[in-house]
Amino acid sequence: MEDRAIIQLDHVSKSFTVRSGIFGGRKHMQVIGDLSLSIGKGEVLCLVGESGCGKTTTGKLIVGLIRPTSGRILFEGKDIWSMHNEEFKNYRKAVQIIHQDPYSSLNPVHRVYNILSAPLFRHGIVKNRSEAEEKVLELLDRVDLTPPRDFIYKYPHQLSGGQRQRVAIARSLTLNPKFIVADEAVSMLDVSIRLSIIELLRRLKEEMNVTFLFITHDLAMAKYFGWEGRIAVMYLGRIVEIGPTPRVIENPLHPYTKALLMAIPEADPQVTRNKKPMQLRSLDIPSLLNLPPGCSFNPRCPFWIEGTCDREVPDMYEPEKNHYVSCFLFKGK
Amino acid sequence: MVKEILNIENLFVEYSNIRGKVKAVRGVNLKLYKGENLALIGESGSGKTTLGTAIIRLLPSSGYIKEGRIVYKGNGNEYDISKFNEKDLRQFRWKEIAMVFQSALNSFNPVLKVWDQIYDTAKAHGINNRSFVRERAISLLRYVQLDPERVINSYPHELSGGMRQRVLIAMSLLLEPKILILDEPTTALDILTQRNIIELLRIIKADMGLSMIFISHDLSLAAELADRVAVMYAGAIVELGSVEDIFYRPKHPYTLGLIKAVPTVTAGFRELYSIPGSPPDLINLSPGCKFSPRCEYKISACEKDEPTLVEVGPDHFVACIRHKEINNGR
Amino acid sequence: MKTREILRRIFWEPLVIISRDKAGLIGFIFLLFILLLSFIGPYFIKLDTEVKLDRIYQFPSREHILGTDNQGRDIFSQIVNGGRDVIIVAFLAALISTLIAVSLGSLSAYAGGFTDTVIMFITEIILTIPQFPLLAVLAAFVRLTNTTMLAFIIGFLGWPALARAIRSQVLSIKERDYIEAARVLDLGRAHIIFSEILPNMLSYIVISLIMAMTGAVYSQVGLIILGLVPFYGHNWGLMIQLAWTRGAIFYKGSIFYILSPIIAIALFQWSAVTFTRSLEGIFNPRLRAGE
Amino acid sequence: MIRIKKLFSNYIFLRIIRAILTVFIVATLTFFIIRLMPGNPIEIYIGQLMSQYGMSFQDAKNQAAALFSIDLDAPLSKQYVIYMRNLLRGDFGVSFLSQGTPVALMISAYLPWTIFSVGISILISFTLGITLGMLAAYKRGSIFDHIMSTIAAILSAIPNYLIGILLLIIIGVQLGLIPVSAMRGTVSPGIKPGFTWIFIKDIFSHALLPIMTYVVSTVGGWTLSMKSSTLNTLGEDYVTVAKARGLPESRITFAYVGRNALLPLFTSLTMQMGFLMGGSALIESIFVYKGIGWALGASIAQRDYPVMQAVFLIITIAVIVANFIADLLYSKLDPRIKIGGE
Repeated sequence: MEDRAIIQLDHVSKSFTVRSGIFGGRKHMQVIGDLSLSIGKGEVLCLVGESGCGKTTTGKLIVGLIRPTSGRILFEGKDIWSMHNEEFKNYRKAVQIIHQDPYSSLNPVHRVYNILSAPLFRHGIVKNRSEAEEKVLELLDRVDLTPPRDFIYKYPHQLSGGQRQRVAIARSLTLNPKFIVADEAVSMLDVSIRLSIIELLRRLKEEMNVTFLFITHDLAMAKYFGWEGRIAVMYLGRIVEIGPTPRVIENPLHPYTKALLMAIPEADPQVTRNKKPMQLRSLDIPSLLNLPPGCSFNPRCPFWIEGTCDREVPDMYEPEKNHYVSCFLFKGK
Repeated sequence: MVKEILNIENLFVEYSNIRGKVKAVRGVNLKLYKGENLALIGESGSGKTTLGTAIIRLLPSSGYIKEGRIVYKGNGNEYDISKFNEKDLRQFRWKEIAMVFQSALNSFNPVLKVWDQIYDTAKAHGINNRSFVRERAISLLRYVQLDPERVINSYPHELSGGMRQRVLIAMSLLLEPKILILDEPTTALDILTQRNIIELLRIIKADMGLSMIFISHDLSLAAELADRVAVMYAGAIVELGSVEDIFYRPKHPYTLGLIKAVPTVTAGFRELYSIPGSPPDLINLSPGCKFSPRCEYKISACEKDEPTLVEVGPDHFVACIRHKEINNGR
Repeated sequence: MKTREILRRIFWEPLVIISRDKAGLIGFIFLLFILLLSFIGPYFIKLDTEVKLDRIYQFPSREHILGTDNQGRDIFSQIVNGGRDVIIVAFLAALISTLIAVSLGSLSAYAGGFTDTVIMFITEIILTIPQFPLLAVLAAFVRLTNTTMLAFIIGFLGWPALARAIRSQVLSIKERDYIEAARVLDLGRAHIIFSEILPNMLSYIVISLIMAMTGAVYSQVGLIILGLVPFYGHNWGLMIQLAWTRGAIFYKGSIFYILSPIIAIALFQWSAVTFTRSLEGIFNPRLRAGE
Repeated sequence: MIRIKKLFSNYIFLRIIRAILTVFIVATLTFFIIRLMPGNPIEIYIGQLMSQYGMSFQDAKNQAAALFSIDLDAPLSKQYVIYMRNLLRGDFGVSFLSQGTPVALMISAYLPWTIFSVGISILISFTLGITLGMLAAYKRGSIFDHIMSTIAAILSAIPNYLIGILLLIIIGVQLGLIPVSAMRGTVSPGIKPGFTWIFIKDIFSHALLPIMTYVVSTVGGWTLSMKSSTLNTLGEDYVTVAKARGLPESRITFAYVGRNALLPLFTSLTMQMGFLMGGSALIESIFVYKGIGWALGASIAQRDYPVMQAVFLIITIAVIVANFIADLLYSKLDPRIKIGGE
């Protein structure tokens, strides 16, 4: 598994400095704390967590948009921030991102053709306009914007949300990527559109053998998209549980994962009305500027062990095969 | 016999913009019964929010009620809300029907403390006794599980999103309205906070027996809280029935499609199906069933006349000429 | 065919868009009129310098459209010939301010950190110093002898407010997802700046340039009226200054003499500001594509 | 340590520090302009004394040093220290032309009038502008809105000194409504300052034209900004919610729409103060209203460098102080700005 990994995070931390004016004090906001993770070739990993838990930051770290404060990010075994130019170029081409908001992910001043052909020209994939046009039509066809000639010279504002998201997906495919980070790629779309985009991503994964990091706050969507892969649950900048999707859903280990699964409202009246939500000790999420010591879930956790959970950060334990959890309840199991 | 408290009759709402008239709500007939939870489900542009805001006559300035009546039955009388003048409306709003809006974050005036906004509300309805209002506010805030002394003296920006939503819900109960309209009450919140709000709304329903209308794009909210569900598409109700009817015996292809497009967590893995195409343009509507371009059950008759709601079971209505062919997807 | 297409896109489309906003169209027409009058007019109407003591302060007539001044010279010829220098100085000054503002503002936003802090601190300080007195004091030291010099001084002091605005614009565009996408696609810094960020700011920059021009007209004419710019020649500002210092203002019959340059300047300022309302549309593909 | 940290995150404290720093930098800049620029005033003055009065270089230099209160023989760093120390004491040197009059005395005679006229104008113009702007926003699309917006756009485009001249010509000369020449200066001779009707009437009649000019030239800008700000605020959710809560229209208009719409205008208010104080050089010169702006114009025209330098500095400081006050007011109106640290 390790040596077939395409992306590895090795004790990665990221903090941002919050400053108030020239004379104001500086505060450190730790968004990611000591994150280690390995994603295998062709795998689907779903990163699940609530807003502000650091999942988007993790995505940005992996595609190299921001640098970690400490730790290393490895692409095919090499640290991306100590790569030489040529290697870094290859990494850039191989790792792409699909954003959440289809309204801000496409530059409003460019037509679809320009949006999709710019990377093709830049990386020498096409030489002239007719080649580019052909390739762009092919890409549009691949993301089901058919007939492609109806779309190639449109501006983003002339497209619907779902269509824009398809263009964004086509753009991420221009350089034949090996790895795609889909950051809440469907959460802003309508229910009926959402699933068709998910199906498109699933098809692309099969056809092009792309590895996916699927970032979402929606456990149900993660389960559907990543049934054959793994789920990682994130809370306040740390992964608290990671394992094969069916296991995490059917046998959640971490109290936070359990709380989420018991809380999630579902589109089935009988199921959802019979849920017995976990009684948390507190409703408030701690601020990233002022994280609690020990396990960051301890102030809310009903199973909290005084003197342990609020002192030390738990390690990753493996109570079942390939299913890891960071919680003292599983120490030694 | 359950008593109806609100009766929307043949309501048409339009917006005028540069391109033309947006037909946002088209011929809606809907009753709300005393003590029930009704969910309005639909995607963006389905007219659900327009319908909700039309009930308290708070449409944006470009919108207007073109036709129809909104009859409110309370205090032993009947009133047509669509005929109210500004003064009637002002006294009617919040006292009889309160509304919790989608964006709790922006629902409060940023420069006034929570207390001032609560007292403003009471004063607007003729309650001037400060200590009485304060006591009531404090008990309501406690009821929604907030620390009343701290919250009441806070500015809105000092509260988290979930807290603000709870303050707004507490404030909506201030004048003991008969109807509470909630527009996407949980959409912007985290899952654990969502659950908390849902539980709270359940308690409110049990304690106060008021009628609630939930407006949401999220089927799961309807599954959680609704007694009856109205599914809207392109400005019209396409299916209306009890929550069991809608979720387990849907008779409209759109309802069926929606249910089959939403993944669940608890039940094992199941394949989902997506609805092809996208919603119609509400300015240039074609005749016939508005869903027909996306419908797999479409026959040529679907494109001729728009189907009206017909009763297919006890209190279960559907607007589809092929409802007999549509079988439970589960 | 191809050239026709290009011509259509460069000239016809913008005109169609301008004509959509009524006020913007009026502004455009007046602005065009003033520019034509000031830059082409002088070839047809020569400046009347001949003193005609028998024709002092005449009211408008067929011979003198705007009447005559205190020495019997034709006012209309003075108006026609008095705009060019004012407009050129304003344009130069605005160009300089805008260039500085765009470079410093984008640099500040793009570099961030310490560079940003320093640039913004300097900007804030220059912004607090009242501009006109500073200009006046500087004008007293530096003996302004020609128009270019004046344009440079006005331009070098006029950038801070715009720089701050440009910075916040760049900051907001820089955070957009399409910029991230361009970085991940390795499209290169030049592409990001010139093809992704700049086109989105173009309308703002051009509008700012025009607003900076009106600002420069303000400072320039103000300095001339105070008598701080002793350069020779003839322009609208000088007309006002002469009318003022020679006491023409206090003579009832001089109304057309004093009013003409004031209206010329006011009209230029107003039509420029109003014209900017249409500009937004020209650069916005949403409006361009006719939605 | 904690107390210091708290102090440093205190909004007011930070603003004071910044204001002082700005004054310091401007003063330094002024010093170097006067002392170091090629053709700087001291050199020019020495040259003038030598050529016009036939003084020896040393005599001329001594006189220049006395006028500017700078010891010209000391090293530059020391000159700078002395200059700054004198500034702190309020010693700006002595006027060139009215020999022997301390500049500080002149300033104290001129400055109050400018603060008076500009202050009153801003008050009137701001109040009038926000009222008209809100009305236009509430009646958007109406004839009133169209007329108001057009007039506002025209007024705000015309340079204020041209408006001043126009008022002078139309009201003073053409219509002869106001005896312009009698209204020069800031107060009629022989009238005793005090809280008397005669005095107040007199100073207002002298300040009438400048105030009218400031108001007419700025009211359009306020109207337009307030209109667009109000339109934005009217679209905010909390206004809709306030309506849903059944609040009376008047309460919504003032406490919900008005107050929030006003907030973004405060940044423009600080800019406006600087602009008007700066522009007073022109307006006061036109009406011969003897305030600090007039003094600046006159000292520049006569190349009275010590006065010029001091007046410039004082105008800048006045603007900085005004900005500071506006900021304080703003932080009072907007609770999202933290006062007093945590």
